Amino acid sequence: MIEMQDVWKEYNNGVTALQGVSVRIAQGEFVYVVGPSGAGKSTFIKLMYREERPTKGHIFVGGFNIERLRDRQIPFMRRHVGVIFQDFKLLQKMTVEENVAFAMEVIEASKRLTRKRVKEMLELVGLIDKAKMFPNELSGGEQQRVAVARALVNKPSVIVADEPTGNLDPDNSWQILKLFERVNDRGTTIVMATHNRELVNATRKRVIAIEQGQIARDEERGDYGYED
Amino acid sequence: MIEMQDVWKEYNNGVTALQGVSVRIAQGEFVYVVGPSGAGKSTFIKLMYREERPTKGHIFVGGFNIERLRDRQIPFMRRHVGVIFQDFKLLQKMTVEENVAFAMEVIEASKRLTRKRVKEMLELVGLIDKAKMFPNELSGGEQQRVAVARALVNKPSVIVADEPTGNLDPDNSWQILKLFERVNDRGTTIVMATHNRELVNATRKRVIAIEQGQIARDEERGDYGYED
Amino acid sequence: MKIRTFGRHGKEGFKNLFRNGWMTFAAVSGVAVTLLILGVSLIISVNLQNILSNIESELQFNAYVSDQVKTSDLPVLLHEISSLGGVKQVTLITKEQALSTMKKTLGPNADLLNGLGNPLPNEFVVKVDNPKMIPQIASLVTQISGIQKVQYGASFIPRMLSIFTIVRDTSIIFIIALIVMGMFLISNTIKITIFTRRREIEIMKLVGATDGFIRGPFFVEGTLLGIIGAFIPSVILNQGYYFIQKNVVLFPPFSLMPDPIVMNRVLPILYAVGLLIGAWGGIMSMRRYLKV
Amino acid sequence: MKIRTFGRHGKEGFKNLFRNGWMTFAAVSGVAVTLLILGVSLIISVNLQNILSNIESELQFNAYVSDQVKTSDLPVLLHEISSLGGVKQVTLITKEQALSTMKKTLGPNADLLNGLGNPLPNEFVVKVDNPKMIPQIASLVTQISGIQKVQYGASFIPRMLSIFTIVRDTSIIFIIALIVMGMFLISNTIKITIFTRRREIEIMKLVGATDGFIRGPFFVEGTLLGIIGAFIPSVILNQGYYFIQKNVVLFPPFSLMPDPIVMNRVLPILYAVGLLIGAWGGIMSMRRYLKV
Ligand SMILES: Nc1ncnc2c1ncn2[C@@H]1O[C@H](COP(=O)(O)OP(=O)(O)OP(=O)(O)O)[C@@H](O)[C@H]1O
Ligand SMILES: Nc1ncnc2c1ncn2[C@@H]1O[C@H](COP(=O)(O)OP(=O)(O)OP(=O)(O)O)[C@@H](O)[C@H]1O
Ligand SMILES: [Mg+2]
Ligand SMILES: [Mg+2]
Repeated sequence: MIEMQDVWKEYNNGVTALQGVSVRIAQGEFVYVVGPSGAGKSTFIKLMYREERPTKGHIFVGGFNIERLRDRQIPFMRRHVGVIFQDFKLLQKMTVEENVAFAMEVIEASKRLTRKRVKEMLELVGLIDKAKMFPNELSGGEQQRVAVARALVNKPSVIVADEPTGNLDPDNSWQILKLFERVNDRGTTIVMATHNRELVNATRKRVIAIEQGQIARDEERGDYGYED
Repeated sequence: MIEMQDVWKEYNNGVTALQGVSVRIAQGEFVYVVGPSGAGKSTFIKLMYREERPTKGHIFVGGFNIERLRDRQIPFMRRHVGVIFQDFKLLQKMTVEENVAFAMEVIEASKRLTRKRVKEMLELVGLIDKAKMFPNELSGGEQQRVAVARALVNKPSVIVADEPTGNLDPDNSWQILKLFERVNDRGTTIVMATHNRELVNATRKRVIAIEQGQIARDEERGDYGYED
Repeated sequence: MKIRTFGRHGKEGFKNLFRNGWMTFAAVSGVAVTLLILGVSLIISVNLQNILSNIESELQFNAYVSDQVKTSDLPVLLHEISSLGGVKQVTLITKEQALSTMKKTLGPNADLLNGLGNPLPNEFVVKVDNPKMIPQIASLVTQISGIQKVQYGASFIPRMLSIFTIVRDTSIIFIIALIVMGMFLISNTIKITIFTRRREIEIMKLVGATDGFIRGPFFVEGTLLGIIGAFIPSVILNQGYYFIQKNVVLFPPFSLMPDPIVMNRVLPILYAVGLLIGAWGGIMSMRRYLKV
Repeated sequence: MKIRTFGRHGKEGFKNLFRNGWMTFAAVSGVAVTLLILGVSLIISVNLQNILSNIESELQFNAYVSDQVKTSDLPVLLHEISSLGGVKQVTLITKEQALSTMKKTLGPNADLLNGLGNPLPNEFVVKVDNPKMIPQIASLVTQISGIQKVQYGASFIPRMLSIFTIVRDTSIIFIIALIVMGMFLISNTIKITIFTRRREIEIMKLVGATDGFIRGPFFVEGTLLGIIGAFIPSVILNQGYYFIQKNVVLFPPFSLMPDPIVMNRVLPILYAVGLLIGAWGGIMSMRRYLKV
């Protein structure tokens, strides 16, 4: 489902964020990506929906060969990947419900279905009473949950989440994780970068540890590691 | 040192974020502020450096009566309070070192002292080799550490931190906390909103729990609570 | 694209106009002021062209009749002049008419003429097809017996004509340059406006929107912005010109063209510039932010 | 404020100019184009004023001498006319001079005049102090014996004068309106530019910067922006006008004013508008974002 073959990423300023990463994630897997700050987790994730392009190597996501993709095809590839960005990336001019609905308008879903799904998702992340508010009227954790709702609303076949619980209290974090597990049970692939040791250790899934741009560890049913 | 007397905060959109909060934090204390997402922690903190103004009640920080403050005095009050914002608030047009130096240029510190302190701080947060980069070239955790460096560089008498470890791995989180403890030992007051149960439970300091805009718990040497 | 998506773009574009608040205001007023300047210049230019061709067609010379010619012979002379090649129109001004015109001009000072009799001769005013022909035709008229003297601006006429040509060409170049600069100013404003929304565009792209989908509402917004930005100056110009044209009394050849004719020429240009750059320019300048 | 802070503001302002990249470019070019339009209009207006006053001072009438007057008496007549009140200058054009001028005008067609003798009379060209006095003075000249006839544009002159007054007043109103609109356009551009940096300003404020400290670099940046934005059109105008003035051959009263005189009037206005709005306007429009 997701495959990287000897992927390198050097940013314009000369920083090499990834050095020869090869990995294969099957459809329906649940993968934690862990590692210290600046290790290259976000870069690893950004390559999957082509926010960044690799300097070298091959990437396949779903049926798409990411580097060969024509510009016109990029949006269609992205519709298969629900992304929760580390910095949320909410549209400031749109209300919470408009933000979530946007992902469905893009695929030209019917109005009725959109309304129904948006309502469902906002209920799931516990923000139905803030539906009419704008992002800058929300707390950090609330914004993060809007981002989660937007990523899931389309039922994408892959969910890619960059620290989706960074701004959430343990309770809410657990709920989001439960949500992911439910979605994962239905066959959705989930790749989640996280610093949350509690979650990782409590759920025991596949763990990919990235350190200095390389895969340092890749364990089925792994733990967070880095214990002192 | 910091005192709130029956403070209420209602935002323009009608959301009441704080309802009658009274609290007193002595000089040199280290206080954790915990609570679920959207409880009012950030609002509580924003009131301390007057990013938001209370709808009702009185707030004193250092010698300053926050609501009575004249516009011209606000900057001088803020120089006593080092703030780590939940969304970092780095200046995108400035490099890492310029961002940190900015807080010292503002108080017209000498160039030599500025250079020295900036270097020290960047070493402490482990970013000395990224000094010349711009914020958008940094990972989430790196940006957060720049924000920490900027807040501390002036040796303010109060440090107010809104989830300063939200984007950091446990290792880096511990280092930031150690830094805070060292600064606290020198007499600096520290108020830190956090979701990090590990840190709170391991260090046992005063814990203020906010729930639905009210102080639900205020314990010396408390724990994070909310265990299931 | 599905029909309902068109509807959505329209609605979103309209909404954005309001949600961008004063930014919309700044852009619209920038466009409006630019088009106002352009419009005023166009109106002046159109009228200038008109006045110049009025003057050209008014160019004429006078032929004075010697006092020996009898009044009854004047029509014969008139016919003789009229039949020369290149003559458009010949008008007789009798010495009595000339005197009364002079008296009118002198107004309160007309008394000065009393007791002088009538020193003025009979006179023909000769209009020609092509003002450049005046010298030739005038010299032919001089040869007609009974004509005492012809009178025209001498070297003045050809010079005047060369000035007119320069003024006309300059004003056309000036207007074209102004249209280009106006377009530049408007597209500049739009470019900066789009720049403030680059993050918005990038996010949409990352969430899976196609370029066309993102452009839709921007296109609607730009169109509305262009229409409003052209509507404001067109109202001001229309009303203002109507007022001026009614109230400023001039006389030929310096007459202002009638309101509808001028507006029919000027307003389409304003709307074209406003719309084109509002909608199309907006779409163009967002291209770079779509490369995500 | 400490001295080194001034230095810092200067350096930061300069740096920002570059770090804002194409945004600076957009703002500068917007200011430059606006000032270019303003400058061209100013130049036209200044020259128009000049031409109008040239024409006014050139206004004159002709007095034709009857053929009975002997050539030796012409100086007496000239003196008589000169001594009338309000007469500025009297020039004699002998019938021979008049004929040769006419021949020159006709050029290749001059043959037409051959064999006609010289039908033209001797003639005085009379210039007056105030063109409005022409009718009165002309009627006085008519009464001098030996003067056969005076000739002037009849009702044309006062009408012409009223047109001049209208054109002059309109062009002054137009220029003032244009300056105001130019200021609006520039301040609009600056306002939008500042808007894109509102977050930057707010963050600075939250980190403890005083309003003055934040304004410092913006002031420097705005000043530089204003200077560059005025410098570009001033170079274009200076070179362009110099070129046109050298190459377009006109003749009085339609002469272009010399380069330095025009530029001395026009360039200060451009720099004043550019600088004032660049620096001061920037500072003003950031006020709202300082309220944090
Ligand atoms: N746009 C960019 N341009 C240049 N360098 C970048 C860019 N983004 C990231 N980097 C660099 O690449 C390295 C890896 O960054 P990345 O964001 O992948 O780290 P991360 O593992 O997500 O860290 P964190 O846990 O702090 O979010 C870092 O050293 C960072 O400085
Ligand atoms: N600028 C604002 N305008 C309107 N409402 C706001 C604004 N900021 C916060 N709120 C509302 O006030 C409440 C408290 O927000 P606050 O940011 O203080 O929460 P928090 O405890 O910091 O949450 P988190 O842990 O998610 O950051 C929330 O319900 C939020 O929706
Ligand atoms: Mg990251
Ligand atoms: Mg918060």
